[in-house]
Amino acid sequence: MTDTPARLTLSRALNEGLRKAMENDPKVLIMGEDVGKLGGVFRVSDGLQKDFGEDRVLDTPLAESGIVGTAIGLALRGYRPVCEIQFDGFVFPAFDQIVSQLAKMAYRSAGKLRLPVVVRIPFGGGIGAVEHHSESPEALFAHVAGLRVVACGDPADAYAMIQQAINCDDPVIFFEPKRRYWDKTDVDLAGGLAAALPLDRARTVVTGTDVTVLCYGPMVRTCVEAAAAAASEGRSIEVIDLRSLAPLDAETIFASVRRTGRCVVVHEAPVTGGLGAQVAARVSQECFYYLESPVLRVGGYSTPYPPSRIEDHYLPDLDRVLDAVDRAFAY
Amino acid sequence: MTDTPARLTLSRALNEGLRKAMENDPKVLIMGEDVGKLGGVFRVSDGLQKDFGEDRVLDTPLAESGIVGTAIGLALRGYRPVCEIQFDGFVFPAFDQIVSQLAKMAYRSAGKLRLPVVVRIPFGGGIGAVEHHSESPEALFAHVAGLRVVACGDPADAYAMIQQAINCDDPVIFFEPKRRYWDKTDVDLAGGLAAALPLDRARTVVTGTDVTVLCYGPMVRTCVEAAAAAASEGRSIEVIDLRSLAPLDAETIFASVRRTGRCVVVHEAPVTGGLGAQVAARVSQECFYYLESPVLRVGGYSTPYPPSRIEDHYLPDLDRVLDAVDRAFAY
Amino acid sequence: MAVKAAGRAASRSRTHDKPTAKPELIQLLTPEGERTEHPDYPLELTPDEIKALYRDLVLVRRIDFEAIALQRQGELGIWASLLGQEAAQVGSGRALAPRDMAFPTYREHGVAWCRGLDPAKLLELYRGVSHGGWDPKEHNFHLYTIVIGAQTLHATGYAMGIQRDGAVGEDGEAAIVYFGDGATSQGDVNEAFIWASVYNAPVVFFCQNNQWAISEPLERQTRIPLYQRARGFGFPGVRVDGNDVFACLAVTRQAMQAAREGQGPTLIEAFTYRMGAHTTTDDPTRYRLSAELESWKLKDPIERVKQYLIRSAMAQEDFFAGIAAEADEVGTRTRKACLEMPDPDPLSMFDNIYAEPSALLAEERAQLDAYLSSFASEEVGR
Amino acid sequence: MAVKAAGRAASRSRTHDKPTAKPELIQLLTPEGERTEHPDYPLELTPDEIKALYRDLVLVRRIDFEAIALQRQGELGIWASLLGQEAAQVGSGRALAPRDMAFPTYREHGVAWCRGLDPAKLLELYRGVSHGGWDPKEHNFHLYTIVIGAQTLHATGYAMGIQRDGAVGEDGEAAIVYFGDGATSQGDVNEAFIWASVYNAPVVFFCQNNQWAISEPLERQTRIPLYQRARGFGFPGVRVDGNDVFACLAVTRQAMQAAREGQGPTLIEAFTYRMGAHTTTDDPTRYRLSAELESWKLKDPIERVKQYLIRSAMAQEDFFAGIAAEADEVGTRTRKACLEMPDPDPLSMFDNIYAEPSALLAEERAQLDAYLSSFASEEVGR
Ligand SMILES: Cc1ncc(C[n+]2csc(CCOP(=O)(O)OP(=O)(O)O)c2C)c(N)n1
Ligand SMILES: Cc1ncc(C[n+]2csc(CCOP(=O)(O)OP(=O)(O)O)c2C)c(N)n1
Ligand SMILES: [Mg+2]
Ligand SMILES: [Mg+2]
Repeated sequence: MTDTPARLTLSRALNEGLRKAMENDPKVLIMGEDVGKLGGVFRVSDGLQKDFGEDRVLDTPLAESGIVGTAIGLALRGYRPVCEIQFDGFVFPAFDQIVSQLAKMAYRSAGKLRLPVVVRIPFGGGIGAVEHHSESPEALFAHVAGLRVVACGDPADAYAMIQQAINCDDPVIFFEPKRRYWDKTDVDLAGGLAAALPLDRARTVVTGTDVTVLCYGPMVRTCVEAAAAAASEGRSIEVIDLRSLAPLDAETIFASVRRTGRCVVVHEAPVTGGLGAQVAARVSQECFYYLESPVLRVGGYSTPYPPSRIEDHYLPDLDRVLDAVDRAFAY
Repeated sequence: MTDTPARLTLSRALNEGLRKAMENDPKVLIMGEDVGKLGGVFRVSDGLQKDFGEDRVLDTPLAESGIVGTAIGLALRGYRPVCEIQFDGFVFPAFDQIVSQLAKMAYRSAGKLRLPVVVRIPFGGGIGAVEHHSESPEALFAHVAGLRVVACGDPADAYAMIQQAINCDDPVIFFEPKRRYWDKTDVDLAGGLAAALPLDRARTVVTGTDVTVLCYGPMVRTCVEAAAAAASEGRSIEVIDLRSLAPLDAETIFASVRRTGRCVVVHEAPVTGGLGAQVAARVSQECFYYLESPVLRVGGYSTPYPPSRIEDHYLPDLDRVLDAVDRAFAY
Repeated sequence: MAVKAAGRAASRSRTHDKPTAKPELIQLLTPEGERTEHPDYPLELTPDEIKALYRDLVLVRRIDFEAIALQRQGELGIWASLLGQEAAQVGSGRALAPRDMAFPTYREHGVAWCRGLDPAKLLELYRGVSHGGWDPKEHNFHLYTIVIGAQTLHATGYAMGIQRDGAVGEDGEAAIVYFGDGATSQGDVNEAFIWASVYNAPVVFFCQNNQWAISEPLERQTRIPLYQRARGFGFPGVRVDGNDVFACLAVTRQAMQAAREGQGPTLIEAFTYRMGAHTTTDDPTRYRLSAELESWKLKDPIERVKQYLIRSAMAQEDFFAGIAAEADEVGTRTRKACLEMPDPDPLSMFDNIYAEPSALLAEERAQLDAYLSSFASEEVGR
Repeated sequence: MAVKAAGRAASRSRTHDKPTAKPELIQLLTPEGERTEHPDYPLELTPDEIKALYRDLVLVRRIDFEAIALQRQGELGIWASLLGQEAAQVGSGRALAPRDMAFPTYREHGVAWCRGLDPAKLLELYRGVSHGGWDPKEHNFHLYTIVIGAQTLHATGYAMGIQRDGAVGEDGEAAIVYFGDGATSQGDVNEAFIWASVYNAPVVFFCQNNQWAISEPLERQTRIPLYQRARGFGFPGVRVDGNDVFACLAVTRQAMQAAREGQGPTLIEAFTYRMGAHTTTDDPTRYRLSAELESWKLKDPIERVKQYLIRSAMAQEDFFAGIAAEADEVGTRTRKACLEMPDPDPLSMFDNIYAEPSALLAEERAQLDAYLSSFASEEVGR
């Protein structure tokens, strides 16, 4: 099962990561709606039920609270369940189990219990979908102590991060950039995790000197393209993929902003109360004397996700990122 | 039923406000767990079932999603339900109905449907309670477009705000400062709502010149006391009760900070991803040239709510507010 | 301390029938088109009424067919086909009085038709020009709900409103809520059963068991027939042949009337089959056998009515030809309306979020406006 | 189009018994202390075993009594009394094998006792010095769960783990989960019924129907007896006299054995009564009549065992005196342990949130540390 394709889509990279994790540890389970024969609506678990059986890849009844709640019970029995939430907008029925049980069990038990549960959530818009299929709820989880919240931005990271998340003894909310599922990069399936960047570290994907652009998930590619465009205009943008949304890799973020003196945070979620608020608040405080302009936030508007025919106007794109960069320099 | 006591507890003020609203509009209903004969665990609906009957004050089955979900249906039929969530930590089973249905119905219907539903949530700690009874989840709702999120800080406001919330055609998440339920102030039961401050405006409770302290709910009293203490040391703190957490009364906030040049945001919820992040991010951007020190946030630590015997060390108190003010001046 | 579990084991095995077993399947028209009688469900229909039902069935299938084509051609983002479920939807839909309120999922195109909704309205959501598109009050047909099960609580609450309005009685009102077999696993749906039974609310739970929840067969949701779920909550449950429009009409009518008269909720399980893919983006070949599909084709909901009309000489070729022609017209009209749908104004994104104006939204709206015109001017500039 | 709803109306009224009706209430010991037999639940107990059960009942009531006193004296923040539910908890608790796993609510002090937990451990949560206090693995007794119903899914998932471990069979393992009558309305509990039945998981649902959910009587949660809820999901439900420790033991034992052997879940409704307030902060006089309380006093779970022991001459005064004395000892010991409990170190607030260290928490911890010592030094300063 290890023909190692040089280039993989993000969906396939996750699939290979899950497969590797299941091969390495018989306690790893996959559970969710349509994750079996169908392989998930995005094919992330494609072929895994066939190879690992129905006891390890479970097509569950249709209820998210039940999925996460029983995953907690399985974890208490020594398993490492990976739950798939079919779409971002459908994680809310499981919110109580995630916030009051999954996040708090270790604390409640003073460390006697650990819940190594991963909740995978395809998130974000840009795929022309109907309501509830384009949400970006990451900030809601980042506010909850006890959870680790991460987002992968490209296939190579996805392959390593999903395995790291499964190996992590803490509950991990794992966000996958839906509209990037079919993006391809080289993935080293042979190389182990030893070389991989730790799950809680940010990654500088483009080094620059003039302004720091912080992003994650689907916005990473957008910001990298923005950096390229800006470069051609002689402006040097440093792009950092946060990867870990909670906890934040403050060290990497602050170091960059203190160098560049300017900061723009980009995400699809509404700016109001979004993750960018937490990032901006911390950067504004910790880099107060270094900032030549306020931290600017680029994101969705303070509206529900709009009908798909106008979603391109709602979602931050290369132009809106560059527009924010320009505004940062206008101060 | 209108013997008008000069001074009322916050709990009683809410009770009188609910009573007034029910008298004024037969479509107003109260529903929740133990809201009937018991009058709610905090007695906010005391006596209302006796006076308005079981058809208007409903002791519901024990399920929060059911409470909010059926309230939505009642609103679609023309009623104005006021749902009581017994404690902050128990709103999460209803999170899906609130976020994906209550908040989005007006938008989904392009304004053809309105859901005048109020969800009352006693919130915050400081009462020596067990787990899940001291949460401050307001930021989770403030991030959701379509909801109005408010918090009352004293009996007089509570009396007016609950009526305004019920009269509002938008869904309102109404936070009540649990540990202040027994605080008393004068409440003018005779005076109508015309004179009352609009639901979406902040209130300057202490005018000052040196620093702006933003707070809401249980922290209002704490900050007012801090201002008094600071005054005795010759430092002039302006205290603003935000009241409306979404939308924010930016105008009032910015005007104050531009005058004082310093800003501290205070709430019980964890600072990480809390409402203070959104406030700090906006103030930092909009008042960039006026700020002599970064916006500082005082709040709960990035932990789950701790056991009650040490909650006093978790909760912001007068000293921690003053400590932050001192730090603001240290820049 | 000895325990004897044997007797128990026995009683245990008695405790349930397989979920796909067909006990008490109410049927008034066989797949071959033969009219049968059921003591509890007398139904008298005039030839015109039967022809009207046939027309409904054919037209909704045609509208569905057109929508699938539109999606293939890129005019719709996605479509959830009702193919195979026409009888369940038309039978139940025609059992409703105008004053009754219906709460659909995302697949109730046939019910929408019966409620008098312009089919084009249904396309807006799937084309992505709106999240809803119609005024629920106009036809007493609520907006499509996509979050599985959520609408069951809305319908129950609405029914509690009917009670409070004193609109229960001989000519009272009732609500009906549609959901699928998969939805029965959601907490919300079970909570709706609790509320409805505790308050004896005038609501009918209409479950279209089309055997599949995307790729998951019924066995993943229950180990007994779904209509029996109601037993656990103390209200009647009944299984009807979901491909028999007569039976669906009779059973729904009776349940609605019982609800209107104050007899409380009923769960109706319409036993049917999803003949197409879950949606246009789904690939059923990955998870189900075509043999199953073939066996259900023999139970087609439309063909049996046609056979009945022919046998009983209620209709001749010209009638069928006329309906076919009308179907094409409706299809063409629907397609035309779809192609003519304008994209929404980007700035409309900020509308209708709150009843009262919001300073923040006004500000953001102005920002986007300025941003968009900046490009416009650039264009001009060039 | 005529409809006949009459026959239906009739069938409808047949559809349910009142929730408080007592059909098939399994009882092996009458309130008067007479031993009765039940064909499905043979139970042979030696005098020592019966005395041991009596001891359990008396001791857990005494511990509960002590805790209430401690709360009144301000040593506990709150307490949820099990008064009246001793038989349900001891009977079911003693039916468990050490290898079985129990998932309690916040009221299962009697089950905790049976699992061998030091009573003082239970006080930590209510005193506010911890959120849990014991190691669930040590006694296979999970932490108290306060969010109503949430633990039913945990128990079901745990049971699915038992299946995956191949620990089902003759001497297999099973999970038991406790919850109240009010909890049966939560979506989670009904989803647990679905998962347990679909996967045929080895889990026993033990519902203590103490007639009240704080101020809400059973009628607000259901219109039929709760044990019948299981019918809707296809697994057995049984109602047992929750004040009869013998019956609770026999019924739970059989359900657990059935689960261990792979026969799947059972719902047990222990019909009992909450003799005290919901918690020490509750005031039942606001919502229920003392007459109800009086009638239940006649069904006291402990008195009937005492009467049985006396009649059957299995025990004399000295035995009862001995137990009473031991009870006082346990009470005193528990009180002492409570008073000696130190408050947690404020800095412990930052511990055990994540398995791996967190920079942010380390920073905040240092902040609080510095802040606290700043006062300390001030003190010194003065
Ligand atoms: C809460 C929630 N979870 C998941 C989904 C994704 N989803 C859409 S349809 C569907 C299957 C629904 O099956 P069923 O209830 O049988 O209705 P059907 O589509 O067969 O008509 C799923 C899982 C959703 N829409 N809502
Ligand atoms: C989700 C949730 N909602 C509300 C509460 C508040 N609450 C605590 S106990 C209780 C009543 C529980 O009744 P029941 O299930 O019968 O158990 P009992 O207390 O009678 O043993 C309620 C409403 C809670 N703990 N969790
Ligand atoms: Mg289906
Ligand atoms: Mg109870």
